[in-house]
Amino acid sequence: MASFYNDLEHWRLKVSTSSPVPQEKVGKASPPPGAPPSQAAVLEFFRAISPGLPQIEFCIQCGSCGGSCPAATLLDHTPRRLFALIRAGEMEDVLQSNTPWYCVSCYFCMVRCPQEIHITDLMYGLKTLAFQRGYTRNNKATHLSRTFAGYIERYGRSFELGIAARHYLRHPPKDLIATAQMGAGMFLKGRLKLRPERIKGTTQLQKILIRAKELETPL
Amino acid sequence: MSGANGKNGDHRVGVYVCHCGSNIAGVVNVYEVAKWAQEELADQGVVVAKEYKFMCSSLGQKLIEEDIQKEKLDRVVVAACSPHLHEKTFRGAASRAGLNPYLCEMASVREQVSWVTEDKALATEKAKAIVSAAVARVRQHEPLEPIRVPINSSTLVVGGGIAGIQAALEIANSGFHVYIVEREPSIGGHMAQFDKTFPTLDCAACILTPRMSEAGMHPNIELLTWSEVENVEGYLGNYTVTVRKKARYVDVSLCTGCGICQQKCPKKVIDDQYEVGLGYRKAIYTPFEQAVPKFPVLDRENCTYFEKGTCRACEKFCAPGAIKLDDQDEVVQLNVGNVILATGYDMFDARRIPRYGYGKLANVFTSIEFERMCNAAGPTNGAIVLRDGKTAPKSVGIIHCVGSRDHKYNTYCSAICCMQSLKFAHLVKERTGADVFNFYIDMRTAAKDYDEFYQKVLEEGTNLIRGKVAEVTDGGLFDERGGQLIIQVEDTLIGKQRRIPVDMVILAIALEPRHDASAVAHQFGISCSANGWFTEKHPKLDPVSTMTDGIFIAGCASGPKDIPASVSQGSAAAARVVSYIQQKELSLEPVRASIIAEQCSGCRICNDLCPFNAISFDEQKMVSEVHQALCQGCGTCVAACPAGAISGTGFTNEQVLAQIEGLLRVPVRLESAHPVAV
Amino acid sequence: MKYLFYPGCSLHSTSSAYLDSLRAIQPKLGFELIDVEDWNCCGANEYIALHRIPSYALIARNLALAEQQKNGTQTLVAACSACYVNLAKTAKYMGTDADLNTRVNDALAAGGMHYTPGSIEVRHILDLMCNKLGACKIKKMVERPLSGLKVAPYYGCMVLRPDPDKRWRDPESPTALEELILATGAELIDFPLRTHCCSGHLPQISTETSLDLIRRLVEGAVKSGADLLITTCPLCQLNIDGYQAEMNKFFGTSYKMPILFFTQLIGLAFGFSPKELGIGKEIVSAAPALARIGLKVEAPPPLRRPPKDQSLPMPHMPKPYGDEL
Amino acid sequence: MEERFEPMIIGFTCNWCSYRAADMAGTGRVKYPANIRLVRLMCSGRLDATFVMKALSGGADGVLITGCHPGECHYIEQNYKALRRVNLLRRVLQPMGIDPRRVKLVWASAAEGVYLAQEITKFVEEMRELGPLNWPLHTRVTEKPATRPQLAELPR
Repeated sequence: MASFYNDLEHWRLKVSTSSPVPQEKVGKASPPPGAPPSQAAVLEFFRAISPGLPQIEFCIQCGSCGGSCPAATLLDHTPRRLFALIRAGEMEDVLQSNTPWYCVSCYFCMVRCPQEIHITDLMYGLKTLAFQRGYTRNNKATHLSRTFAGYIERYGRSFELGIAARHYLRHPPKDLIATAQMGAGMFLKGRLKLRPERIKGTTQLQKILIRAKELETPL
Repeated sequence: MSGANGKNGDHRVGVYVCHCGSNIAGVVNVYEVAKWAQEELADQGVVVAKEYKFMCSSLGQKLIEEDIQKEKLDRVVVAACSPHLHEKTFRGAASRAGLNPYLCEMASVREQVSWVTEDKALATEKAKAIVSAAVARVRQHEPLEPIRVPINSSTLVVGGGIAGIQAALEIANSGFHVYIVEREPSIGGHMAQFDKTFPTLDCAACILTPRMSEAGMHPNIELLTWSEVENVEGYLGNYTVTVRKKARYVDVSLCTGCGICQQKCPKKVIDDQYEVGLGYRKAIYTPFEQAVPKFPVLDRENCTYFEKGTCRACEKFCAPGAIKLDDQDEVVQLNVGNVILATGYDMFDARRIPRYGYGKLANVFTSIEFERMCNAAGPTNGAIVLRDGKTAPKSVGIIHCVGSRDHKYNTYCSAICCMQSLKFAHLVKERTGADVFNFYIDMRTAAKDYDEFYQKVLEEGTNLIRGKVAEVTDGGLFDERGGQLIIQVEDTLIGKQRRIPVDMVILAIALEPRHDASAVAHQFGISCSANGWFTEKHPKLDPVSTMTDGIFIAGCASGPKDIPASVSQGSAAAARVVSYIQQKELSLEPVRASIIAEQCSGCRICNDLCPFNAISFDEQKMVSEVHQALCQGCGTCVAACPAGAISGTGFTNEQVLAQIEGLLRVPVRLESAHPVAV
Repeated sequence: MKYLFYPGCSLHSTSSAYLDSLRAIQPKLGFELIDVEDWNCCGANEYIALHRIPSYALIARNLALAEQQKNGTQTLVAACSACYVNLAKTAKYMGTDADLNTRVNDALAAGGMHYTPGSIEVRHILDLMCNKLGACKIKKMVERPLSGLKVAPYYGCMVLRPDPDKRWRDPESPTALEELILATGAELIDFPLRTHCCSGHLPQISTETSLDLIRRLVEGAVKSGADLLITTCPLCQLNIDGYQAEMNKFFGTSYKMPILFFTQLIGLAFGFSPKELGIGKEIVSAAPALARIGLKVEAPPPLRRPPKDQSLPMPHMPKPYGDEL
Repeated sequence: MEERFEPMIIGFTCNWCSYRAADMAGTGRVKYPANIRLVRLMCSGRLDATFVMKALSGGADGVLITGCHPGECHYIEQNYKALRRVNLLRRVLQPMGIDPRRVKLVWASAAEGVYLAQEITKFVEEMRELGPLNWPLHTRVTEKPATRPQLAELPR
């Protein structure tokens, strides 16, 4: 198992030029050196990633999004307030926000938005932006995404057991016994595989992803 | 006039170039233009070309008038501002000098040249081109007379809500006859359903019913209730409207309105019109006590007699024998001069937003249902209770903007809901003492005394939460608060999601255009905006007229309005109608199409093109004909006629082609790209 | 009808029951689901959090594979909600956003692939069954009506929302699962929370919040009177099923609300045995609920390690024909 | 001629919207090239294909047709008819050897003076790039008002 992890880390370093493995720290992320991107740059970025769709300038601050969000209790800012912060130019606050990272992609905000803003897609955009800009929050959500990403970049398929194991090693579950019981249950019912599935075209996929990272929407 | 067909030399054209102070002369070399016209356009019949400081001044006009008489001019070109500004002025001058006003043409060298061009040389050349085009065009002009139409002094008001009643009363009080056509059994409209009216909280019935009965008894007003407009023909001053009077099954000449038939009728049905589904009525009914007219209507679909052939309870008990079970629809034709459309609005269907639970969660009500509930004559006699009919709510949530300001439903603001919701908050507080939560996006209380009312509601301790409600769920499903409704919302002022338990939810639903608004618009030859409301001639300066002469609009038919605005519009439309009637005869611009019968092949292509139904086909002569008063002069048929048989007065092919030719006469200077330094 | 099929990672592991049941009922429905060869993970909602173009490229590789492989059909069917949304959104955005299309195809070219927007139509299996086949036809195939079983539908989020191709009338008041439940002859329970969120990936991020969301759903289903829930989404199934015990422990409750895949329910109505449909793999057993209508569920077979693959590699062969073919 | 060329453009405007937009551009002193010369019609629906042919054959290098935005026509729906006619006309021009880009339709409401000026500037620029039309059977303005182009004379 150990060699497998080393392998993974090694390979990731090779591919993810834009995202080196950060030093793990507990608590809120410290901002990276340098100023955050300007408000204009972020608005331009949004426009680039969702062309032809209503942008946050249309937001009437009604709160349909924050009212609909199932993860609302966890958010430091509701999506509505995040948009207001962007419009106020408070980019530091925006990129440090945990809101996009808690987005569960339920798309309630998006279908309920009276101005038809594609909020969920903008949340993805904000995550990408924060990640690329080095605002890598050392929270569970970022880690989960990155663990997940590591496996699919490596094997082309997700690997639940590996992801869970790695994630829980870093962030022990609240109720270890219950989680262990559940894992065992899943395993006994044949719902967890011991080995990752691997696609045939891993090399091809990696080539595609490396090229794609070079083509990433610039900011 | 000369009657010649455009050969050189037989027209005498005068060209007048205006300086407009320095507005034109500062950029265009007016002297050069005048000189050029005199010299180069002599072959076009230009005999005089003059420039003057202010052509529109009385001296300037006098100059033209004198020239017309002295030089025997038969065509005049004024190169000045846009014809939209001073065409009337110069036509007036021509007319005073004895020239047919339509033989005067304007060349817009201010708006189209001096104000939009920097380069003086280029501007002068362009001005020459425009003058040359105007000269070429005016040579093709024919003397015209405005079309005179008589105005029938009767008026049709469609819709008997407060706007329609107001309009009808104003016209009737001026001494002219009015018909009110109303779809429902009684006039009164939505206002008759309301309880209190904001911001003064006077009872709707107390202020409305006197107007209703005044309209009902007015010698100049004829009510056609339970009737619908079927067809409209004609034009300003002379409309013929076909109205279907639906069978009432009650002989109104015998009925005394005693109401015994309603008492005795054994069939009780849910009243989804007047009581919006919250109450019951009989199969023979008047919608409410103070209905005008007082005669009941028999609802054929629910009547036991029409279902099973027996019963006839109403007939048995009617002392004057007014029940007429063999009644038939009656079609009548009304001749009117003007029409006022006061057709009102529909309420948004709250079931379209499933997340608010209307129709599934018992204690979610719409605003109009709540109006009925509050009304002392309503289904609960004015008691504010839950769906069980007896429990008073301890907390009530009022949700604003339901179906308004949302791109999925209606993008506009329904204008009345904020005040209506505040009124509800007050009524709930006053009658039940319950906690009230109002959920709003923006508070819009912009009219006289409205914000004062808002202050009052604040003072009463209403909880105002700024946020659009995300969803209403049944708390009994997963919360300890059994049976209550949970309103989930972001309180945007604190930036947190809140879950607020309430006993009752009221949805302030949007006002929508009538479901048949576009059909009605088509019938009357007017248009609807993208949102579906009737379009006014000008949203600010002419809000009660439409693009079709003689058709006016009032009240919510052109967009959501409160009662004061609807009443004002009713009066305004009436004033417009009365001013038309008092002129007895109106003149219309002679910009009209006409068909030369000899050239018409009878292909009927033009018939369907006309949006005003002004072209009809004469089956006998096998040619199409244009009705001059209906034609609005757009010219689409002229352009479409494959035989070239249609001629558009004021914009004939010859005139436009001559104008193009004139424009092309002066080439574009090459300096265009490089402005000449001054 | 032949369709290209994208199973997705979950159906190969945690939700193998979904795949089992789908495979079991597909011949009866007249569907032939052909796997996209060498498909890769869609990245769920995690990969797009980190990279944008790579995420679309990752998804587009599957579309490109499907385009290569399409043989008389251009419909690509997904069963997992997240996979469906990712595939459908990518297909849609590549058609509407020229810049994205150029970049993604540039990336794909690095792997010798290409996707032409519009060449593949992405649909969810539920959409296919309800909007293409129709619940009425499915009803005619039912051999064992499940009368007496009280079933509540649970859609989760991503089948209905954001609905990039406008497959549904209303993202908040769907009727598809309801129609299918009625088709099987089971009793339909009105479950108001049927489009609510199961908490997605929150169990790994914020346990309390996720357990509360799961509690609302389970408690709501119990109070609505359902015997079991059916769903369309592997993650919903996993969260409600797998975390129910932990949720009970956390809140001191003792709910037992089984949740099955809708294909399993249809399979039962078609007369397949619970075992064939993968019933028994759920943690909160559906056996008591099914026993109520006389269906016996066998215990799952004891887990065995898969036999080790002892075959030897094949020799490398040069391609017999050129690249053009 | 080769080194310096300025296009001649005839614009057809609707009395209710674009003619008023032109007025508005004037009132707002918005500058645009003097290459355009406007003809007022009551409605874009009045646009006869003959007018466009007349302009092009008489020396214009481009024709700009402006009308009310869809749904805002003063005459309810006649601008849609203009739209159809222009599309047909552009198709007819192509086989005659005339670049269909020389005929352009623009919607401009009475409030859009600035927009109209921008569109005019853009169109003039486009025509500058296309170069002179050199109408196949080049006949400049003659005394005889040729009401319709002689179809027999046009190249097949």
